[in-house]
Amino acid sequence: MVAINLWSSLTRFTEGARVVEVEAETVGGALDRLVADYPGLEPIIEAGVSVVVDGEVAPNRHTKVPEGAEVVLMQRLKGG
Amino acid sequence: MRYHTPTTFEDAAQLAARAKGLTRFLAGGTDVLVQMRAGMVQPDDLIDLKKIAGVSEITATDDGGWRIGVAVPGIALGAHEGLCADWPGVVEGMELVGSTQIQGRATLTGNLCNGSPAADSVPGLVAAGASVEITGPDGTRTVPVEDIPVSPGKTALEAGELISAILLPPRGQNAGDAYLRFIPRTEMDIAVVGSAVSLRLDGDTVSDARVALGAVAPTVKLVPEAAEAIIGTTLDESALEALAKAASAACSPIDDKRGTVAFRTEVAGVLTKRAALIAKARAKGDTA
Amino acid sequence: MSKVHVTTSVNGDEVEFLADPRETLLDCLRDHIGLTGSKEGCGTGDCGACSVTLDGALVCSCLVLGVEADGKRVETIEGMADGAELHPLQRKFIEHAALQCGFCTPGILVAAKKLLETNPNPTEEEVRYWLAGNLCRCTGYDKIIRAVMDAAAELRQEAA
Amino acid sequence: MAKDEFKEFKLVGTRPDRPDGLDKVTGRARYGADISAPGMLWAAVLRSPHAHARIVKIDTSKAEALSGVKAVITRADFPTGLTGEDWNLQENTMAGERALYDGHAVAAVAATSKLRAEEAVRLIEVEYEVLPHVIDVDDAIKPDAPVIREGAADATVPEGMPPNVVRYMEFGRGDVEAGFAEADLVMEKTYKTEATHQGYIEPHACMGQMGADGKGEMWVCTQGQWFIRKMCAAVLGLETSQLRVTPSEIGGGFGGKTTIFMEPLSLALSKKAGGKPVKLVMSRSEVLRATGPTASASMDVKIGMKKDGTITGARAEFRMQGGAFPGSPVDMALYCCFAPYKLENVEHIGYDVLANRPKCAAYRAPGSPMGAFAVESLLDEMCRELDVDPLEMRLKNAVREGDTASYGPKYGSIGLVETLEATKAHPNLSIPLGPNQGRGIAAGYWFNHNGETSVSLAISEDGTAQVSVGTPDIGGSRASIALMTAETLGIPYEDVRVNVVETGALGVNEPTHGSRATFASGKAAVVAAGHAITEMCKRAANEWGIDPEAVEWVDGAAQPAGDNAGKFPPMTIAEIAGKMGSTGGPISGHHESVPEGVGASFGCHVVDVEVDPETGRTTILRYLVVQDAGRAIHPAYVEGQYQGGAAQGIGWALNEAYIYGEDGRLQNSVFLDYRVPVASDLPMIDTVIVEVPNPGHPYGVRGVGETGITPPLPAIANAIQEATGARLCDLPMSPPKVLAAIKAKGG
Repeated sequence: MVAINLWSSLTRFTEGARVVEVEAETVGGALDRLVADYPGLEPIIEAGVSVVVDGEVAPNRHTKVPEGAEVVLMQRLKGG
Repeated sequence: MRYHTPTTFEDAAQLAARAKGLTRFLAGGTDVLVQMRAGMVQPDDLIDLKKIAGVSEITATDDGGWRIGVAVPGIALGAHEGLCADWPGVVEGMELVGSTQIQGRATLTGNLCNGSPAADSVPGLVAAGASVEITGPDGTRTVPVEDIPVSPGKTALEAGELISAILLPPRGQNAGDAYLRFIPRTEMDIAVVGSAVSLRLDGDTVSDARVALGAVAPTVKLVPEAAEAIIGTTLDESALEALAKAASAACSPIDDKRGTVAFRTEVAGVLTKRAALIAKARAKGDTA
Repeated sequence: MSKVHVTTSVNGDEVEFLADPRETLLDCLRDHIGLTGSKEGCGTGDCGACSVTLDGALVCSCLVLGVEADGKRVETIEGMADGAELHPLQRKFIEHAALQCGFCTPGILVAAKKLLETNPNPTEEEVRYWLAGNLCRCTGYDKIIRAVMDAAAELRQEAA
Repeated sequence: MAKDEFKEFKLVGTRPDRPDGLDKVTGRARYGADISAPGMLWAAVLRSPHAHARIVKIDTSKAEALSGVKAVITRADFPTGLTGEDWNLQENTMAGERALYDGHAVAAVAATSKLRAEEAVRLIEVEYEVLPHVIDVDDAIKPDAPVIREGAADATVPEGMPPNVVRYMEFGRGDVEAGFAEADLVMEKTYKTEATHQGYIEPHACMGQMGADGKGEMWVCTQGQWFIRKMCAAVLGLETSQLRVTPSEIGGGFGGKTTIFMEPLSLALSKKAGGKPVKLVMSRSEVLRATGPTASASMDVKIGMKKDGTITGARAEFRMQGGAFPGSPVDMALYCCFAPYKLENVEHIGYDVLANRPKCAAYRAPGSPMGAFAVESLLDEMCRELDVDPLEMRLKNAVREGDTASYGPKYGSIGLVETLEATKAHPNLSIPLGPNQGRGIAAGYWFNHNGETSVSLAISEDGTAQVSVGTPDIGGSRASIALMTAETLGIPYEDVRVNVVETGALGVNEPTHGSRATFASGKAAVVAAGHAITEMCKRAANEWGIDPEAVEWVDGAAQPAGDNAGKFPPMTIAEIAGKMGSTGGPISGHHESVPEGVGASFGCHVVDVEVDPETGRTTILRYLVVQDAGRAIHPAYVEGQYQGGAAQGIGWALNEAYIYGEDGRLQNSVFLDYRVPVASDLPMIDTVIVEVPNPGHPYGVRGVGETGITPPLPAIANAIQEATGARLCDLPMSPPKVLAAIKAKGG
């Protein structure tokens, strides 16, 4: 199981939970699971999010999520 | 657009008088070209004055004053020792117009004819008691500089008339002038407030003075009340306060992108005090 | 709208072109004679990227009409190096990393050259005020000022 | 400060001449507007004079009848049915039913000359029905504000929010109220910042060519040629691969050239004009009115602090408008605003709001300067109130490796403490100040970014190397990439040529943005060089008849790895390359990835100002930038980034702002009144490059381009308070505002 930290305005779609647990081994798997469990999140994840695994922005969907890793969902990061 | 290069002011006046559409005169071009580029002005006839003999010259007049050609750029004013010695306030006003590059082109006459209340060179000319020679289809006339601007962007020149020279009076002894402006940056801005003071000393006492303000009214403004506040004084603290008060009281500015009413009114007083002190120091022989 | 035949000298070469009287000298340099080193950053004389000298006077070529150049001498960035040998200012700009994007660089070099011809030993403040009409958005001016001061020192040494 | 293992480099850390220097000091370098082609037409654009208006009718017949006019287009010439950001881009490129801001494009013309195109634009007649408009973010968020667009809100916006709120977020951790209860001092204030423009000196320029067969070419000044390709294709309904985009040299971007504004117009005009190339160059006024400035912000911040300076709780609620489209960087502002501080209790709330202004674009650390202005200003006031040294307060609360960031994730290796210590040690801090002078300190943060990256490297027959990168060189990245490549290959810097290539030459690259060029393209070039080295070792091994594993690469040559491998003299890169045709063919290296290991960069600035108490004018006396670069590959260009960021921040703090009239029109669309700093406004800008190497990069690089614009806004506000006693909470701190603040406090 992986615990995913959401930004709290997303709790409207997760029955109030700020941290949700999903079964996943990769970033992509975790996102797919999230959408499956909480369909309200789909447009937000579709629009683009950054997934931070143990402090590092995951470069792609195949990035491994180790058991017990810290996973934080953030709005997509870019720059000037 | 037709481009003309007359060789006399009379021809230039005739061209302008005959032109049917929109006419503009070209000397330095630093305002006209910007307006053309922005699409604000699309002249049908553009009359370049730079082929007229003498327009790029600064000459001493018989009475001890100066005659400045309409195409003399700022950089040439600053390089003229005699003019700088007599009228440093007039020269520094012109030198504040734009960058080094603008100084290579921009002229006193153009700055005056643009009709902006914020024109940096105009308060100094007004404080100096300068006048302009105007050539029209019916001959020439001479008019004080303060009578040229009538409202923002408008001058007292009639159709077919153009300025053919700027005339500075003789400076005389124990006199000095100065111009200060306020801008948010150190360069490249339009004055938020401008203030020029010209004065003469009798010993340590101000015997004669003229004060002119820019950017605080629809036109550059001669402020006799401000001059009266310092005539007969030694520019002591209370005279300076009275000067600042009179300058501020003469302001009727607007709120705009460059400054507020309150700011312009306040700073007009501050700058006038500072300009008066510089003018006094110059009258006493300080060349800075 | 008839065009005007203009004969002028650009970087020492006699050049002829036909100009619409509304076209600026900058337009003519860039579009008629292919000298694109002078840049248009504003078109209003506020940025200095189009700086050239006209009969020796430093001007913004966006504020000069092409027809006004008739019979005059124009010097642009393209004429600054002596063949393959760079002007000391050009060399010092590279050495001091005084450019980032490089777009303002031609205008600044032309303006700085005129400064050093006018005043071979400028103070930092004099350099800053002379170049106040040349906007640079990348560098914060620090390395530009250093490069100009260093080139001035080198030129003084050469002259001594 | 460099760690020992980084001291042995031959090239990394040196300051050679940049490879494109000669072109750029001689006027030869070709920028956007310098490109022309045979048969080329010129374009001009008609723009809305209204902030908000329904377009009732457009009559282009007179323009079309003008001799020399080859094409006139309106929105009717664009495909329909786009959604999401694609629709936003299309709508911003050319107005549809309504003009949404002053300067919004309404029609465009291509003609045989620039003057003719401008004449034709003046002949287009548009009938507008002027609608109510809203400019200020606090007005735009009111429930009864004019509605910019129905249905623009995304799923994050709860029911019942005001109509112009299009994105909403809240996040944080701990119990912020409990944090405030623990504090000895709790302060809360509201701050505002006005929109500013990136102000690159080169206006947007492109030349587009598009045939009836759907094949197109574009030459354009851009930070990202693949973004241009993708966005133009989306807006015009093209097949992406049929459009080839070649970047010119770029005259500054700072984020503003990461997207499209008028580029699709040149392609659409070209297609309508029978495939002739069409050049479109913006005027400065068009740049300021119709390209992306940054957002304007209204921000509430509340912080609790103990007497010893410990922060016990922090809350930020930011409202930002990014123009008539979603996309203000309110999220980034919130992420960055408390990032330097270790916080147990923190809460963030953000609103993205629409207003009748141009669509904002990224601007150097998007959002971060605004958030820093609010938070670093309030912290400074609290330090004054509690008599705590502002630098010590920052050290006490500073985040370190392993700490959880205010916005969620854990920090890897970071250099904030080292940066603050280096600041403390700098001599500028002990220079005595005179009357009306003040010193201000502030910290700042930017994440830095990785992004899609594809790089190719090829060894030439003479043993030199060429590197093809997809990130345009805005400020010297060719030099830094050449240094790292040469260091890796063991060859002279001059033997590497770095080319910025067109979209046909590499896989997709994100733009030069997010301070990523030297990090991401540099890292990929190093990996690609490694692949080439592996191949060259193999070629040598084959020549020698030994196992490739037994060959190592030292100083630009293959050599046997130890005596057991055999005794052969080193084989240089030139020798291997000279024979490559007969030893297996071309030798190259390639790498593509979204690189891991981005290193965040913290900075701390110290500014000394003098304020004229009679006019409110602020003079910058001294300025110090201290920032962690990870490792400075070419220190001169790192310093340049620090100095440039500081100068832009100084402009934003003191004088730059979008000024709108009551009619919603932009009043200062020229450089005369959009007041970027000029040379005489600034002092020399002192820099200290702190080097806490980023373990995620082979040479320790962190991005350095963006952090530097973040601290100046609050640092200057803090200095002005020390100089005058007056606290400015509303940017810009222009003389009228400073004078009014001095008078209000009775000074």
